[in-house]
Amino acid sequence: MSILTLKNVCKRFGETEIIRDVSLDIEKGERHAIIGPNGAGKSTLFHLISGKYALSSGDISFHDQSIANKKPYEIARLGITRSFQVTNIFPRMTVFENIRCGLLWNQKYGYSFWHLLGRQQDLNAKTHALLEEIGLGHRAEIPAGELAYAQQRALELGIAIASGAELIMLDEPVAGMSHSEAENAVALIRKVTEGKTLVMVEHDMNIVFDVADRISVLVYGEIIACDTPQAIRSNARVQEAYLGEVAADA
Amino acid sequence: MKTITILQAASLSLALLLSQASQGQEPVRIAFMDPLSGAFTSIGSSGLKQLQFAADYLFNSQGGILGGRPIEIVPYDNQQSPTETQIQFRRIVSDGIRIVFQGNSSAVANTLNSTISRHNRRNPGQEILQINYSAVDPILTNDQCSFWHFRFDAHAIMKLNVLTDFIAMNEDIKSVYIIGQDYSFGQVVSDNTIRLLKEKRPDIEIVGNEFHPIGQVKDFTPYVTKIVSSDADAVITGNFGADMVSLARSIIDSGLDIPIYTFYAAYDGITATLGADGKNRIRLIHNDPANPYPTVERRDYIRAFKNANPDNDMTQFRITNALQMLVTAMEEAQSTDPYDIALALEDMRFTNMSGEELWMRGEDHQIFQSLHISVHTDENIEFDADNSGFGLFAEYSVPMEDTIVETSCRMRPPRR
Amino acid sequence: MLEVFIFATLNGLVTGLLLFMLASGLTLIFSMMGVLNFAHASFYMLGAYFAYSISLYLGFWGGLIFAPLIVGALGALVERYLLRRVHEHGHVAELVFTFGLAFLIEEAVQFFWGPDTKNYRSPDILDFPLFTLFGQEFSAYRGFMIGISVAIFIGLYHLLTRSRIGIIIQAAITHPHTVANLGHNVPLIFMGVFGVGTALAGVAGVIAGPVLTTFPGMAVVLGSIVFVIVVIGGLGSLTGAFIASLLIGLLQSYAIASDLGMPDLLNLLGLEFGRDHPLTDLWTLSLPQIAPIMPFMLLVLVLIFRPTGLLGKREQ
Amino acid sequence: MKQLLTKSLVWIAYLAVLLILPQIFNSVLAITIFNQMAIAIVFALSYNMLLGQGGMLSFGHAVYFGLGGFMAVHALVMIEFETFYFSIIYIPLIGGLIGLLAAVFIGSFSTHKAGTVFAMISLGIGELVAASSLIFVSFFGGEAGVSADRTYGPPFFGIEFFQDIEIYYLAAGWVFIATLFMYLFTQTPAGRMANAVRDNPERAEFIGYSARKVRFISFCASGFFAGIAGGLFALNYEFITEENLNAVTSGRVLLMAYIGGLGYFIGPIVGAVILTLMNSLLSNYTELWMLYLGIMFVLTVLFLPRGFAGFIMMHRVAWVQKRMQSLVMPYLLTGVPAMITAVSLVAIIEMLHHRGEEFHFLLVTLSSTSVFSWALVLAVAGASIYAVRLSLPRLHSAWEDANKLVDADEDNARP
Repeated sequence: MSILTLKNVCKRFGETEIIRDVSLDIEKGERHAIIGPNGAGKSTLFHLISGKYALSSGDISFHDQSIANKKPYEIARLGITRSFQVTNIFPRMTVFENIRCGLLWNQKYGYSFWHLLGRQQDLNAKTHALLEEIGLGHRAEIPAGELAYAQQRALELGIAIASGAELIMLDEPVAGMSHSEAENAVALIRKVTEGKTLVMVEHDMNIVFDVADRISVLVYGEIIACDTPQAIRSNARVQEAYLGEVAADA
Repeated sequence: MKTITILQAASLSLALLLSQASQGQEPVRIAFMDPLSGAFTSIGSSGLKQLQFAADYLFNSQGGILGGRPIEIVPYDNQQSPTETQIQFRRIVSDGIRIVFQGNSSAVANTLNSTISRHNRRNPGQEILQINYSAVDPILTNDQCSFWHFRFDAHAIMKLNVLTDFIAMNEDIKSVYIIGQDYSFGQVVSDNTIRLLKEKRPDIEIVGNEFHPIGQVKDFTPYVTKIVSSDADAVITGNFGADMVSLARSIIDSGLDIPIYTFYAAYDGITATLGADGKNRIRLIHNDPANPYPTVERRDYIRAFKNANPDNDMTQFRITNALQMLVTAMEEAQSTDPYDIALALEDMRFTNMSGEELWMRGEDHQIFQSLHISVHTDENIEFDADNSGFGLFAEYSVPMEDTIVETSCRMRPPRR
Repeated sequence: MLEVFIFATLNGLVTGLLLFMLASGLTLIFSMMGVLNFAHASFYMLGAYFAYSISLYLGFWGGLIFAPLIVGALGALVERYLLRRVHEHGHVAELVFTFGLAFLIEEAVQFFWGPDTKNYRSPDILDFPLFTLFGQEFSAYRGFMIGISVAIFIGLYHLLTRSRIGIIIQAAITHPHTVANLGHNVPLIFMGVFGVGTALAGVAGVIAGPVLTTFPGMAVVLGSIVFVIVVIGGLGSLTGAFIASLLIGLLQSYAIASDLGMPDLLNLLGLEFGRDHPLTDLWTLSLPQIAPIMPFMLLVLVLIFRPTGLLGKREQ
Repeated sequence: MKQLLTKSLVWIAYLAVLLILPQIFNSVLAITIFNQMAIAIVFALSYNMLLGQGGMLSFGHAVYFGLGGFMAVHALVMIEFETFYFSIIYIPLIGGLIGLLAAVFIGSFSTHKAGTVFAMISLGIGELVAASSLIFVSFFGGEAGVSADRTYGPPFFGIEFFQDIEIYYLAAGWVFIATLFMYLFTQTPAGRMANAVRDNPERAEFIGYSARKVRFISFCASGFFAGIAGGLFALNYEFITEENLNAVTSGRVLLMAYIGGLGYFIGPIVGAVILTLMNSLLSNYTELWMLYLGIMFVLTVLFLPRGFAGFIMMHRVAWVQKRMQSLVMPYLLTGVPAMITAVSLVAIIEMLHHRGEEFHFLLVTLSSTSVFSWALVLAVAGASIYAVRLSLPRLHSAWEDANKLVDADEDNARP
């Protein structure tokens, strides 16, 4: 059964139509990758799902409940979490605090100003566990802004999964990483998204074909194909529309 | 003077740090509390210079008072703020000073008045005496009067009484326009002008009664437009400072040629700024002779002050009056205790340098002396203001007896 | 009544245009660097004071020429050596810095020129009534003020639309980031714009000084109002600033001219309240009384209902 | 556990200082200054909740202080006329509630955005309230304000609060409680999310928090504590005027928080103490103290963007690495001449100010007319500046060394 459904989603900025009538089903538990040339509208699609942008038309439903034009925090509370193309953390707070903030809502703390965080053994234990999981345990007390790039990406992933969401959306999680860093990142992603649903935008084809169960190809705001990696590889339209281009680059 | 300021300050704060208020010293110490920094500095420091000069010229150089004790003036800067006044007052207390000179802003005077009566009630034996040389809010010697407060300036209603008489005499004036700052003094001026004019010249029409926010008006022309279109024959305003200057300026610029009756349109830069434009248009009501000054003694005194402070004028002679009467009271009581001084000051009759008699009414501690209306001009000006060549020439004077008004004061002198 | 209306309009025009001279500079600076310059009105004050000191030797016209240049130079230096330092600490730091600068300039003015009002006069050549209406004079100097302001507005408009630098600035206003990538020396442009902006404030000071009296408080009186205008007009919109300036100028002028107040309103509603009513102050409120706070009411309303301002596109 | 112990020790020390101070300095003036400090500390801390913790720059914070104060004074009056009758020790609470009320109302529409929009709204509101306070005389008492007498309430364990010292201990108690609670607030989810929203509102929304609600909560809390400060003011001075809710007061609290150091909890306390001392002591040495204050403020913004507290915190790394001692000497070598430079510059300003008049400055008598004075001052200034230039590089390198290594293993940097 599908966890996230996009029906004829359109997004216009003034005249220009960025997303044209996109319909897509994300199956529960699958790892779904969205690929496509720059400016195809991949990030826009993410922004639409996570509620940063409002839909121009169409509908998005999560667990068969429409989340179209809901506020980002409402959507996040429903169990959709995301990372960003450019690192997006809380730079002046410590790594530990970053993760703990990620945990707060789904640990039912809400806007409480009567709980003392220091006293929440359980919460802090969870935080430390998660820190270890993303390999930042020894950096807990450093201001997040001072971390190395790869570590910041890891931290962001950590914040994203901290919310315990079922649907995790990662926007180019390994962009700008060295090969080895990227490998670790992928390993990490596999580990932390175990038993969850993953939607990722990525340029590195090896990673995409390695990680994804299904791939959607987005070109000029339209999904021209959505299938298993093998099928996508052999898909003629994708070939000329996209992979060809990549091959040319390489 | 500055030398004293800074030495004092240094020693005082030293005293503070050693937490030992310096008490029981030889000199008779008098606190002067007024704005000595910020926008109103010039008025405050000019007052300080006059008090300092009076003390040195009249007493210290003559061997002091009470058998050789010098008078020492200790300045306190209240930035013309009621809050800061509270702080400075406590500083005065902790310095063991018992007499405070204060003049500027009725708001400050009222705060000080209530603070002092509170303090004196709670600390018997350490009372403080308030010498108010300039704050003209009537309530200080009426509903809010206090045994510990003495006023050496005529209050607003007394002045308005004379001013309205003067206007009433002028047959050409058929209508007046009242404009003032939107606060207590402005209100007092407006209310009483209307009341008094109704009594004295019912035929005079009040064509305008305008309040504008204090110190917030960029441009008075819009107000002047209303004045013009109301065909007023005269304008009355209680404005002071920049609001006074801007208002007068706008009236003059609009080509409107009618008399402007004011309280504070002279000295401290205002006379210079008005210059020739204001000539024979602007009139002041004040409680002390202007040019021509009556006595030789008085003239010499002003000259001596001018020599000592070329950049300042003897703007508030009442400061000198106050100090002289204070000292007389001390000598009479042979004491510097506020209680004895207060008793001695009550109903004191004192002839000052200008050869006129001053009366401190015991009932409400309000001074009475001749009141004058002077014009801003450069003719027959022996002593000008702001070294501008322009100054005040007295046109109309009222003897002390005719300035007396009733008071609602019910004073309860403290038991001793 | 008619004459009151006409003169109210003229006065509103004078104030409005004067405000625009400040607002235009402030808007330029904000559009370019995203800095709301709290000290802008202080530069206006400096303009008046420099002009006063110069006029003592070279007369009014000397002041009109040199004072703005000095102020502009000062502004440029402030941008180059101080503001740029703070820039890296973010906008809050910048705002706070200009706030402190305003504070400092006021104190400095009192230090150098003293706290008294200065006798800064308009030139004798313009010391005649331009025209007399219903027995009320409209001084030539005020006409001159209108003239200068309009001239500056037109000049600025041409500079921005015609000249090359103008085009760059325009671009910077709409796309602040791209301009740098186009290989323009952005720091220099910043310095220039800040200089010009403050110089404009200087001009305003020079021509306003004689009418609005030159005293240390003159910056405070105008400062926040100019802020309000820029925000109401829409951050980064010159036209918006222009409209807002005139709007506020006229609004205040009409409010003062009118004698309307709560009593009239109550009479209209047929209500009656005694002087001793606890809310008596409210019932006796009059339009002239609240004229000076109108801009702030407007500000709050605009910000609540249209945070981008009248013509603004960008939000902070 | 150990951490908790050290923390509670800090608090006990804080309380001890509050209680012992008036025993050491017991002159009337000293007590007055301490009372000012007490009020300033609470006020500045509440401001830091906005700007430091929540990233909301407000130019109208005095509104909540003032309204709280006015209501507190009116409450005192009601006690005097026995409209209702309770010990005045609860007065600050009334101020706080009023501050909270105002904050709830204003916050409901002003916390949509942070940044310039918020700053401008706060400015507008501030001006509005200040102006209205002069118009609505019956409540605000015009420019003379309203006053009351605190001694009519029922005595509290026999204390009738005749003397300021009694008020000081009352204030000290409130300061301690307020400080404690404001600190604890930073340790709660709401407090932490305030930091998160300050750093990155967008991200905060994607982890399930409405940035606006988070701001709103901090805003209300801050209003509440500002009101408490206002209540303390009312108790101490037994009166309050329009100037306590106008832009000047708002500006002053901004100065305190900023000079002390935003973002650090202790910062505003430092700032409050410094500014109160400057205000009440410096103003007696010279009429120019406001000028010096302005200069100091601008310099702080330029060179210590994180304030005094931030300057101290800068040494965390060096401290952790036990390299402080290597900094002492260079600091002295640069600091002392720098001080001398500052002093001589002050002397020059004063000389210009006292046109011609003689005045005592520290140990010497100066006058702008005497060549000797100028020669002396300029010589001292020149020499000291030269000394600073000479010693600066050494300080710089020493600083580098002290903070090196840190990249090698950040783990040391953990306090």
